[in-house]
Amino acid sequence: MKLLFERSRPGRGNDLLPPCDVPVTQFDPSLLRGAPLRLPEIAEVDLGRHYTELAKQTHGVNDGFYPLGSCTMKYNPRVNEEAAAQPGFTQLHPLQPVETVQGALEVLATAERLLCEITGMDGMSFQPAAGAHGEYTGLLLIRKYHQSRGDAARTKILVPDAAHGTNPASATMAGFQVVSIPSNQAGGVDLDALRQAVGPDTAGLMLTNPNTVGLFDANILEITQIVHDAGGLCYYDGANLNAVMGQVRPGDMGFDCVHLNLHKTFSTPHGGGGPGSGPVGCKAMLEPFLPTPRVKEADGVYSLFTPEQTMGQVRSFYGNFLVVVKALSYLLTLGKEGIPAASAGAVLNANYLMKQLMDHYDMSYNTRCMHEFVMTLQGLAHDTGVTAMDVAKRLLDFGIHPPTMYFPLIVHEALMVEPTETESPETLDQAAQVFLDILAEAKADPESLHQAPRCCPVGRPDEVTAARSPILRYSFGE
Amino acid sequence: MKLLFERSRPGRGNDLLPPCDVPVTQFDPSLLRGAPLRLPEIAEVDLGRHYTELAKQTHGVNDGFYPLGSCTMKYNPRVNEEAAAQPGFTQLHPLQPVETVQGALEVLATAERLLCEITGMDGMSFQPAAGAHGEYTGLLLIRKYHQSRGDAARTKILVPDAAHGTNPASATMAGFQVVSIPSNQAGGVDLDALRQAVGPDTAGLMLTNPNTVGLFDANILEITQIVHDAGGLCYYDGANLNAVMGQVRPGDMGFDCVHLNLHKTFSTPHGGGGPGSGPVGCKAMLEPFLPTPRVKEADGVYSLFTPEQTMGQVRSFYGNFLVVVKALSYLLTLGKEGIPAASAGAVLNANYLMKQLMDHYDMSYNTRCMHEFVMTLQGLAHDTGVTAMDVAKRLLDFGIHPPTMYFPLIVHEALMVEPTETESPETLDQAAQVFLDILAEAKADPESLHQAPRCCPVGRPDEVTAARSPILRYSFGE
Amino acid sequence: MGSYIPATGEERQAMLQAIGLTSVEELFDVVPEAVRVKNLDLPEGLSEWEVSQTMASLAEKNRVFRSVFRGAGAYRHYIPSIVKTVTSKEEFLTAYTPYQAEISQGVLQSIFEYQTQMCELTGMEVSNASVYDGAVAAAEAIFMCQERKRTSVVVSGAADPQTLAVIKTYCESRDVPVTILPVDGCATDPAALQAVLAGDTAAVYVQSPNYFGVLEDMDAIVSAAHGAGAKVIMGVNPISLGLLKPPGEYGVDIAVGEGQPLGMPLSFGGPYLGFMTCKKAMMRKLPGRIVGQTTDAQGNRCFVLTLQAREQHIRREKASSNICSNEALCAMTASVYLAAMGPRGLRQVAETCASHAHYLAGELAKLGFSLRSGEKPFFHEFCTDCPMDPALLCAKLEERGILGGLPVDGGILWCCTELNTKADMDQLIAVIGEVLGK
Amino acid sequence: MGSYIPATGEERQAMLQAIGLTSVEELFDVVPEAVRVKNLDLPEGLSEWEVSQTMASLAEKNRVFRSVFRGAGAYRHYIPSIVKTVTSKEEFLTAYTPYQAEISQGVLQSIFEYQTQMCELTGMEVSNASVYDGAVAAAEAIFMCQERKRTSVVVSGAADPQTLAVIKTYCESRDVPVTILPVDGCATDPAALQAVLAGDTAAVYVQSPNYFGVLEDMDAIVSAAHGAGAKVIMGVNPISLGLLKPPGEYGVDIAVGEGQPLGMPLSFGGPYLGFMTCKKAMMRKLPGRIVGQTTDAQGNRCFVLTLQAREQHIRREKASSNICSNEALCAMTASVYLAAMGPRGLRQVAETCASHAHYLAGELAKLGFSLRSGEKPFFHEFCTDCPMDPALLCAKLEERGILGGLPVDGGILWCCTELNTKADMDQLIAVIGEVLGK
Repeated sequence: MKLLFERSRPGRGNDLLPPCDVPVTQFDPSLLRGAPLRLPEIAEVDLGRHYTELAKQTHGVNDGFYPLGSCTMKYNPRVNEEAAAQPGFTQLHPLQPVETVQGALEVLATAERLLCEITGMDGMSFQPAAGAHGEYTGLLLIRKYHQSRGDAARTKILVPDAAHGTNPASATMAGFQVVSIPSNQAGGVDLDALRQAVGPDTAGLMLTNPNTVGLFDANILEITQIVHDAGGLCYYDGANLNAVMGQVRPGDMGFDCVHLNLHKTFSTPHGGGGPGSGPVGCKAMLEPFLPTPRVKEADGVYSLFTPEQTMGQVRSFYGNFLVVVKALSYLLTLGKEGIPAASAGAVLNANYLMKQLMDHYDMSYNTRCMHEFVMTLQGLAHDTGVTAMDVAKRLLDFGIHPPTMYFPLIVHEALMVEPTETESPETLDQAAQVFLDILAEAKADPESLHQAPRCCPVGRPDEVTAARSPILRYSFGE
Repeated sequence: MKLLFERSRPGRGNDLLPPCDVPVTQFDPSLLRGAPLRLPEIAEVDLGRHYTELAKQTHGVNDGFYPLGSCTMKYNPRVNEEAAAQPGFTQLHPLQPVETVQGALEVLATAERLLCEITGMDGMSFQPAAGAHGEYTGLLLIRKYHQSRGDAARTKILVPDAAHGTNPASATMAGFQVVSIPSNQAGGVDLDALRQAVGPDTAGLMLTNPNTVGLFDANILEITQIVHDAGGLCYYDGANLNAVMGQVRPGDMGFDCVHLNLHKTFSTPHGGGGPGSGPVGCKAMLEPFLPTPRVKEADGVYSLFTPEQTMGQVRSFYGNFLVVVKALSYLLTLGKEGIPAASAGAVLNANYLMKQLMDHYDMSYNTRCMHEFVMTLQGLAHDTGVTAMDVAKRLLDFGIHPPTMYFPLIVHEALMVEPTETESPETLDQAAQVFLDILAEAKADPESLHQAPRCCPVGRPDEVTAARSPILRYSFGE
Repeated sequence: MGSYIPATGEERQAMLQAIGLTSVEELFDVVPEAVRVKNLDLPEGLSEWEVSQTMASLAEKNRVFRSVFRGAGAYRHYIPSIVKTVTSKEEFLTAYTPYQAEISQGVLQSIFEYQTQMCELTGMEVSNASVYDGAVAAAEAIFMCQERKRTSVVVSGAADPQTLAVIKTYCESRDVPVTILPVDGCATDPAALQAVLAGDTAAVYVQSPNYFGVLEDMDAIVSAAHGAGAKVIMGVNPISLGLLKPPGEYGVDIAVGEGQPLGMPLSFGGPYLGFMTCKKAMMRKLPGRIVGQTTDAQGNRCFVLTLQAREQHIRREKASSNICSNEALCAMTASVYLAAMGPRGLRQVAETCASHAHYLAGELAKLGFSLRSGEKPFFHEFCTDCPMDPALLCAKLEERGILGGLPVDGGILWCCTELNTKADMDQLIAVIGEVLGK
Repeated sequence: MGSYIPATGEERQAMLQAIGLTSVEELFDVVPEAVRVKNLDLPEGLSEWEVSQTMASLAEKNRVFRSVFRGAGAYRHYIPSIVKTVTSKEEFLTAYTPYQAEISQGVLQSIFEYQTQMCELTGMEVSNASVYDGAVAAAEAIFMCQERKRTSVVVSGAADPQTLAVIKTYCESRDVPVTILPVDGCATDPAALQAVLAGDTAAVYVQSPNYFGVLEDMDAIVSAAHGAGAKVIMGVNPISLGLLKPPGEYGVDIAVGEGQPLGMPLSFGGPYLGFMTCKKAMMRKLPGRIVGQTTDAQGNRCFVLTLQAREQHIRREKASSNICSNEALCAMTASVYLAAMGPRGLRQVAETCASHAHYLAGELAKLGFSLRSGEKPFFHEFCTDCPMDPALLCAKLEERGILGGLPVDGGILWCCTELNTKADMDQLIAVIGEVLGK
């Protein structure tokens, strides 16, 4: 595949704009660009074909099965895209007078109301642009809360060792120290360790439930109670909400704030790595600290206001607004019955697929799972030398996106499988068959699996060289 | 690839519409469908993936080089698609009051004016939905004209033997007898044969210029004069207009009517076989016979009227309106300079590619060509057994759509190559190299070429069985 | 201006040099000087932004009605989002007719699927890949029925006037005599048909639901026509077939119709879709492209254009028709629509259309708009008298954002689809009540 | 309601049976009964048509202005049709972060191309794959400059207020002291900067063109900051770089900015694109995803996410940042935009923006709107006094379909892009003249 720059020819271009219709302003030469601007020069026909080629080398969830654990790669419905593409949304300036953007404010207010109901929260901000950004914002809520009470000693955030890596990273960014809490044998929080860890320096606990091994922590009410008793707050990492939405609410489990990944649970597309949206919801006592501006409604008229003790802004304007539009379209589609049906479907699909694999692959926990399950290929690796990586890469040859690999860190040779509710039984059956076929292959000819994938546009990239001698841009033959 | 019906599962579906909000009408059971309706039952996620798979097995001009002779597969610009997708066009009922569709009528009137200028005609109808439909309509103009003069003896249409097959077929449909005119050695109309053929029974002549061997008939003024002198009319098949638009006008060459293929010359996409648009233009003396309704303008207000001696309708309403919208968008883009630049580019590209091939492949005529050229692989076939078909199929392996094969009929083992102006020099250079490589392959290992293509989703289909024992629908396992 | 020519001026000069020329003009020196274009009276070319602005302003000069009670051959239905997604894929949009099967399996399979769906929908055995529109489909079907001694056709006067007009044009060009049956109470009278059937009658064309929405007495019509040795061509609205008896169950020989309601927007009349299905016995008379299933050398199932011996590029003046380009992308549109709806969805659409129309007819009757079709069954259109000047009433409705029914012969032809909700109908009735002063 | 679950009720029952259960409720019996949801207070689910109607009516409740003279951090530019075509391709739209390089070369290559273009545009050596927006990019850049003994930052008060707000939030959470420089005549005073630079100053953040459109005296600022051992972070409008001197040529250490003008619609504030480029020396401090070139075992060039040792999934609490999801599709949008425009096209956009702004400033001056920035050079925004209440003037303009400049401190901050034609500006001037009674 040629790069854009390799397709460039001097003087090529497109007639996109008319010539300037007023006298051209002359800047002082000292203000002008010196070096020539080496942007590619390509006619539209060749530009279009370039990206068609790139698209053919890209696998999206609308192309095929994508059981990437913890990422909730569910189908991205088209009606949501249509909703967000309307000029009445795309052509709004963020600083238009509020009376000219009542529909946009109603989108934000309605999405806030529905998502607060689903999470059991009282208020929400859509400013965070992604999950990690939401975590950061949620932690600032906790920080502001303790500060407002003069409780300066609460500098530590407790994070289970199975947590997503963003949790500790976000805590650091928010100015906290991280205390790691070990998991118990069932994959849940070790209550004794938690009891020992909490204290007057505890700012809060970050928790995903169901957790990263796909299990719902049945001790959840006790866990949040321990933290609350110690004066800390409880933060719910919403990455796995698709397992339980409509079944149980973070707010009712004792969580004080939560972030959601609209680009996972609420079906907005992930765009190859964003834009996402990571709104943060919280209980009433944290609302005064939410980012500014917030939306309020009175007598059917929407307006913006600044919470009295706001943390300020974590992003410009109102966040990734069009992503919220898509999520609202999805929320309206599913509604009261559809939301719990989605989580039930997600859990059913995960258990159904796990059931077909569990006699052949080792599960990290041999109990019923929630929306995802974690396999450990340690035994296979020991017996045959075929690793989780090898199996994952072989899946590519069958048009299946591999599960999340080597996560959570507490499971060796992990493959974390999340089918989501939008996959049909026959897709799951086919995938199960592929997993079993690969296992047979691994036992019969382990060497061949190290060569996988064999049918992809490229083979396994040399990642070590990439990191040691980074080439991060085209060099123009220099 | 599974068929839609093979993906169907009983009870699957999508929630597209709300339940009926009034009492449901009960029809007499005798009016109701008896047999169950076996439409596929598929959820949106699987339906979307089905068509994604189908798309990956389809090659469009926006995917790659498509030098299909006589089809003018030029790039289909995106701005035209955007123009035609506007609700102000797509949501208009064809029977709305004219004062509510002034913009739509302006589209038709403007496209008519611009295309009349390009063709040298006085009036035009957009009712014909494709090129062959345009031919039929144009021939009805000729028929009506002679009828209106009481000239009932003019029952014959002269058609060169190199003409597109639609020409004689359309003439038959329009109630004429077809007289074939042989080509001369230079590929043009044999003037003597033409002189002998014309007479009081001559209704008209159908001609493509440049003709189907890619040559401009320099005798064109003499040809049309001979027909006119005999009392016949001259019909211009616009299939090859891309070679000469803006350089010479059919009306000035002596043609009385013409059809255009908007889906070729004016860059509207072909849709895998339509919708096209085949407007018919004519000189003033034929205007009274044009299909109804036509659009007229007075004081900036557009209205519809019926020509006094109209042939009636050849299609409902105003033809493939949205295709005309796309063509108008293209016409406005190119304008006065762009139209002749496009034909010049098309002719330049064809000659440039022919030049690179002519020392290696036999050309049917060794002169400069217009927008396309015809190679004859008779020699190669004789020497190696490798046919035009074999070469064409091998091109598929390199991502190049083959030229038109075995046409025109007067050239043996013909490959008719039309690169169009929207291809870059490097695309032509690459294609030339592929042609030369295939030639080398043909000489080195002729047998291997009979197996081409080797890298496509399927190999050559068994067309004989397909025609002898037709399977024209899925059988539901019956 | 843009001409979508990638080559730069320098590159073009180099290419000219490669072919031994120095100027672009020389490329055309074969054209007689007398007729070389000297000055083309076209506007200057525009940039993309200017073009998109111009086209937007043209679109804005049209009025889109939110509430539409007009049908008469073009119908506003809900188009599922997946339909547009699929048919806007550039591979489908920018491919030519699938002559090269090996790289066109996507288009070919989709047409094969379309053919199957249209056979299922109409209850017939064979379908082609589409023709230009429903009116042309009817005319082409008449040509299919031409035999040496049977050349005349009888056509219901209750058919769509657009279709009648096209039939007349086509038949006149081939000297096919056409008899139009009188309309009686918005329907075709089988007795009148019986009276005109003759030994040279090749075919009878009847549309049901007809132009006035009425379901014709197809059993009587088919029985009369077949009794006289004539073929029967039935025009039909494909949406109605989600619920109502299909042409095949009436025993007709050819079914045709306008496929626009199957996922195509109104689009001021086009692109639309003519569908044609027939009995197997008439397969080789069917005009247009047809896709067939076969295998490649490895035994893989694949699809090709087939039965090309009928077609003009082989048969030339003896071809069954001159059709090349058809409405392939519209056929794909219909296929995606039918697959998205499924049998229950399509039945729901048909049922809701009919129920809305019957509700509206009842409400209009209360305001004095009496049904012209009496007790005859109708689908989703119906014709009423109008207590005031129909054109004036419609103008009043337009002021209120409603496109009313179509004024027809002093009455009004109304149409409801699933998109005319009860609320919209009640609003219409309220406005009419106001206008009438009731 | 729809939930996009393909499985039917029967199929779900069979699946339950396969895992040894009889009801869906049992799937959740691990959840404490006390907190199981009993009644979810959500509206009933809707069909696709109802949802699309609801969303359309929400969109219609907003007002789209044809003529827009407001910028202030969000800019309306022409978006070429090819941009939307490319970025709406489902493969790009629905892929996750490209962890599996073998089936993600399309996304990876596009980011590599984006990185290269942003380096070229800004004149810097290394780019990341994007962050959330321009404001966050500025804040993250400040974190990049934190050293053990240098922790405080100096920030221009003439920067975008949204950016200033985010910088404050971010810095407060990490206890980074922030000094805001005063604004003098719509610009930063290098002397004021010099006065506050200290031994613990880690970085200076300056935006140019700044919030008021003024081109800052970057040479003086860079010289002062570097002289004090501090890094310089320059915020920049990427469109301006089609014409104006890029950050790299001023010698800054990090360039950041809001990428929205590069092909993204206004969208009420998002999705937008934060870009970050830096000198090679700071490469391993750069937050977020970075794509690198490498080869596979066959020696084919290919692309991967690289330098992951910086990232949170490996470094956890020691990571350089917590970013995972970024704005990849927006980065692709910018890349297609820049490729479609090319160097001449981007220069034309920049030149036309600036020329329009200067024309408007001149016309406004004639009406008594004096420039607050005096003789300082400005790009495509400028701040004027206002001879009447700015809010009242804007309200009058809105009545005439014009979104005027942004009222700021009793004056107005105006913006012109290539889309504000001379005709639009003359109309604006005429309307203002009327309002002022001139």
